Amino acid sequence: MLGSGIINGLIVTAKNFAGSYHDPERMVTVEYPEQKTVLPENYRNFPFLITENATDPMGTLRCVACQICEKECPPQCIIIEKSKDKKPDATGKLQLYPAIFGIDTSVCMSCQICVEVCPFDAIKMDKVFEIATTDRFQDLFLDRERLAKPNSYYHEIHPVEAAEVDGRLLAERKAAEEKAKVAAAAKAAAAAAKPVVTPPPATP
Amino acid sequence: MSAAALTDSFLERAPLALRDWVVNFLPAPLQWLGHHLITIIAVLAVFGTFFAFTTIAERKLLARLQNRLGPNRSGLPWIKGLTLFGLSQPFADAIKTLTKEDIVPAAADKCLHFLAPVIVVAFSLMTFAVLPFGRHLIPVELDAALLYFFAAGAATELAIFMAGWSSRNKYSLLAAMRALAQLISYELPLILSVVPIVLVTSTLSTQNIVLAQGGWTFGFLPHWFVFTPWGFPAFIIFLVAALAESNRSPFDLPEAESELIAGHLTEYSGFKYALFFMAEYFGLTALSGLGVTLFLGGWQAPIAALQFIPSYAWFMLKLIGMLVFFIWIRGTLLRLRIDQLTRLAWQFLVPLALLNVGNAAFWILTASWSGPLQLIRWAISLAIIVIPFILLGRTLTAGYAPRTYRYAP
Amino acid sequence: METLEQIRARLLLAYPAAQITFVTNPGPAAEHSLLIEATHAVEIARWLRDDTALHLDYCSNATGVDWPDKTITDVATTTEPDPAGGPAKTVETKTTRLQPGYLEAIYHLYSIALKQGPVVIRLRTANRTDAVTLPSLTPIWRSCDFQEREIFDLYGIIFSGHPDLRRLLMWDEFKDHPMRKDYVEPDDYEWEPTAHGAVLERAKPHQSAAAAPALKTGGTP
Amino acid sequence: MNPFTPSAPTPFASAPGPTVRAVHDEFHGDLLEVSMGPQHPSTHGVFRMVATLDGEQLVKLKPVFGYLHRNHEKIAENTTYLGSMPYTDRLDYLCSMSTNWAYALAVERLAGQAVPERAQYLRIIMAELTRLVNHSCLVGFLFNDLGTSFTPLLYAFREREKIIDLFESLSGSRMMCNYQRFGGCRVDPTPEWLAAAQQLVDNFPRFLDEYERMLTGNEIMLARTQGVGRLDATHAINAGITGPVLRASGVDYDLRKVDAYGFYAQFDFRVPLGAHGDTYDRYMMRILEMRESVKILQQAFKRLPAGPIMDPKAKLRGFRPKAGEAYGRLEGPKGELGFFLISDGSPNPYRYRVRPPSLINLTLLEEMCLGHTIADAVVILGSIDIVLGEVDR
Repeated sequence: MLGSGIINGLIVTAKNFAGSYHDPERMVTVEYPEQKTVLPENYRNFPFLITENATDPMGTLRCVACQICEKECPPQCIIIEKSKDKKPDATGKLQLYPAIFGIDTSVCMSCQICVEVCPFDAIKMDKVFEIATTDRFQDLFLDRERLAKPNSYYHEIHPVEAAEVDGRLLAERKAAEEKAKVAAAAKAAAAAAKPVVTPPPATP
Repeated sequence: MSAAALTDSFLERAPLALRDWVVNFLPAPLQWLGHHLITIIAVLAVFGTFFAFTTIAERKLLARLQNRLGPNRSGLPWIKGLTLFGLSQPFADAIKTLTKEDIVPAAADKCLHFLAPVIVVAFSLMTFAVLPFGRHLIPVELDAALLYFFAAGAATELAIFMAGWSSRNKYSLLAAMRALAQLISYELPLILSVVPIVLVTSTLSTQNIVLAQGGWTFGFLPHWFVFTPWGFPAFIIFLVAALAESNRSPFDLPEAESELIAGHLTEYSGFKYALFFMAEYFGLTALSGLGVTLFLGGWQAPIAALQFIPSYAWFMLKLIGMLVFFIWIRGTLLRLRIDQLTRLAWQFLVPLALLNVGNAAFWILTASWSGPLQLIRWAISLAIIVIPFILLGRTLTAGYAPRTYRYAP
Repeated sequence: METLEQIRARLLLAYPAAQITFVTNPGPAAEHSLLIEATHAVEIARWLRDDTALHLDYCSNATGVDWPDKTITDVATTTEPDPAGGPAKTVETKTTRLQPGYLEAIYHLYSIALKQGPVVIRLRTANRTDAVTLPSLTPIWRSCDFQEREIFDLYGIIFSGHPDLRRLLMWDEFKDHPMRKDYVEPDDYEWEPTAHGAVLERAKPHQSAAAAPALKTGGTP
Repeated sequence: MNPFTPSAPTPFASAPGPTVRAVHDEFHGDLLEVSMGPQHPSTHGVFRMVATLDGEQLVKLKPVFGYLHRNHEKIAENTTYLGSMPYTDRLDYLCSMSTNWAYALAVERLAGQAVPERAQYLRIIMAELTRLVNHSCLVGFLFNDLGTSFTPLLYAFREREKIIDLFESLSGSRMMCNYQRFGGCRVDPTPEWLAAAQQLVDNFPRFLDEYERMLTGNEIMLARTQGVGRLDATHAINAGITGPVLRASGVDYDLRKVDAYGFYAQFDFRVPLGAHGDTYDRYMMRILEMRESVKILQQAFKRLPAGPIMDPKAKLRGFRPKAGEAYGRLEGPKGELGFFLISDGSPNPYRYRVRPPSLINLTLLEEMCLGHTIADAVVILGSIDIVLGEVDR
């Protein structure tokens, strides 16, 4: 009969009206500044650079300025300039470091490709999203100093992923050390055969 | 409590007493003026506030229907953290619209463009003059109150057309044409739905119509016209026509947001826009008030035992009920198309309303039937309206039905 | 479904005058295609659509490709006997020739009725400058309507017989065809510093004196 | 059986809609040309229709495109294969998962790359969840065009929000998922994620039932949509219209069945078909397809195998497919979404082409709208389901 469909509709909306007071399945609103949802582990926003040591962020950047991310970045928002000199990295190996590392976050589209292509696990995705500012040039172009965040922070925001990355790095380092040890032993053997005093390499 | 005591109870007379007390301060030759001015100010103040809270109620109710929270942020200025459930939202809105720039299109007819919102508010407010808000509260007691109400109500159509025409905007023009077609089409069922009441009560005075609905059977069945076999269909027709007359969903064609941007309001901004908005709500409130007066017993209490509550409170409660129903409808239904809209009026509502007039005539003729005849009277009266409703409904929805679907083999 | 060679053979039977070349696709997808000469393209397309065995009633995709002029260096090695009587010397003679460029329209045809496909056909223009007209297949498959307009817009192929050949995505006053490989981007659109700044450098000559203060205050002109 | 005729009709011969009076004399008055868009509440973005009206009736309607054009194809030709993946998210921003898959599919065809079984299942799960997102949104927006005060749209958004939260916890982003990779998927879902998704899918039919109760039988809805915007099968096929719009016209053509890409051949689901090809059929196709998607998802969760999610041979850096070309297509929520790629052996595609279903489905918009009123034009446009990110690219 004419009107039954309309009455059905009215019943549904009335149900939803009542449901909005007691049913969390229906009332899904989160009142943002006061309440916040828990960001999932995989949440990504803008990239940041990992430093090994919080006290000396610029000295212990994992980034070695290989510029792969700069090349792969789809919107071309990363700018890297290699350093002229080399600094030892966490394992003591001499590496280049980025003299300039900038990310234009107003261009960045949070695609995470820089993270995926980085062979050194030096760049990771941040979770900070309340970054609205009034100055697009000064505040959204992040330089090296503002991008660098310690590894502990990475553990804080992506615990599972960070643990996996650290495990892998540790294993790699161990393997490298062992290799170095073997090499050193061979060298030592060679040195024992022909004793020459060599100054130890400067390791900090 | 006796009826006389009720009539003169303090609460019932309080508004009048207050008015007389104020008027007495004036010199005697000016007292008649003060009397009327105070009435006007009271109606404006009460219904202005009522309008403000209708807007917030509509937004909150719609939000809840849609599983949202609705506006709940605005509090008081300079007090942080006090949000008052967002109840001060209408005042914030008012300040916003008042401080907005008033933009008039360069090609617009400036005079008409300015006049339209003024006229629409003026005429929609004029309709309040004849509504009996309480036992003693009626701004003007007119003998031909109903005629006056419809005459004043119909003038708003002109204003809407003026708005659409003067804006020099194609959307506005389309909306103006739609508004004219719609409002004129629905004047007819609106007035025809009221005719049975005039027939039965043989009066055009709203106060007398309310008085005719007084009394209860067994003390709890009120003698409201909506509970009669001719009154209920008339009430439904009245509701549909009232929705259409006040441009509310599902008949919001002149403003059809998804088709015509904002219809006749496209080129209005700031205060003028607010005036249209206000007029729309005033119109809706007035029509709801008329519906309450004509069908829902006006200021009469639903149960005899509840008569101690003052009559104007009952009126307002019923009015709020009507408005909530309108909001509920708005939150559920979708919009008709213009041809379907006029078809609904001319092929469905008008014939039904005409039949209903005959139904009321039958009711009057058989007023003397009692006992078992009373049941027969009800049955015949119901048949007069239900059978045409089903038949007309079928022709109206002919060809439209939910379908079943096949699947690829 | 028939193989592309079979289709080609049947087409050649139906249209002996037409030139239909088999274009192999070296990639793993091995979607080979038929290069159809422009003069017979409409009849062949209609035949493909109406043939009962193929019934390619659905043109899924129509797209343009730009193949610019290519200089191909042929290296010919010849052995010259040493006049001095020594071992024969191999001499490389390099000849460069210019392979003229062309524009190409590629159509991917499927059959919805018989649920088969794809058959890929290609049409090529004579060059990239003045002889860029191809017959429109819109009268055969209406789905080419917007796609051919897009090819006209972005590549500059003129489809004769198209009912409404206007630019689709770029505005009507736009001059160039942006998808061509030799298209030079305008350098006056980006005025803001970017990470690389190169665009800004190119934009500098375009910046008028009036716009400069806006840039200083950080506003976007 | 397809209602095709052996010889397809010549296009432009006659419009599928009712015949239209286009007389312009003193008795009939002037025609009114209204430019609907680019800023208009119901053109679903910056789309423009130049409509010529005779009263309320449409006598001409010309779509105008390009307001959101950014030459996505040119950008992709200057970017690596991988670098285009996040850009495909932005094509059809409601269904980034299936757009990702379409691109990955085309590149995998181009490079001849294999995809592990678990990744195939995950892709199907994501694609079907996307279909739920897209169809529920579409239906909500359609009702908005029909003039509801946002109620059905917000119910649809409520459900969509739950799915999008799942996407966020899996891929890190709500809409720009960037989830698929050539040769697999990027992240492996945890068991908790799968349980949450399973629960969501279990609850989804309840929402559909409520939705249908609210509006499918509504008299106004029936009157507004039945018989409006008819599209017959022959015209639809000839105009390359795909997806639910084509199936609403009664043509059995679902690439999930026809091409059986991914692992769809192993799933048991049905393809609903309309009979009238009007707006109501197009609406019901979406509802019925959502019910079928729920079925597919239930099967996928039950059978999801363990294993790697990336092909071990897949290369992230320095990906250079051999020279050649490939056309990969799949049944996106809006229709056939195809990617045509030509490789010349370099890291960037030589030619990158998107076959946008949204754009091509608009081919017959004018014919569908003619003779109807302006209110219907809005509804017909809504029922076609376009996303301007994809139309204009």
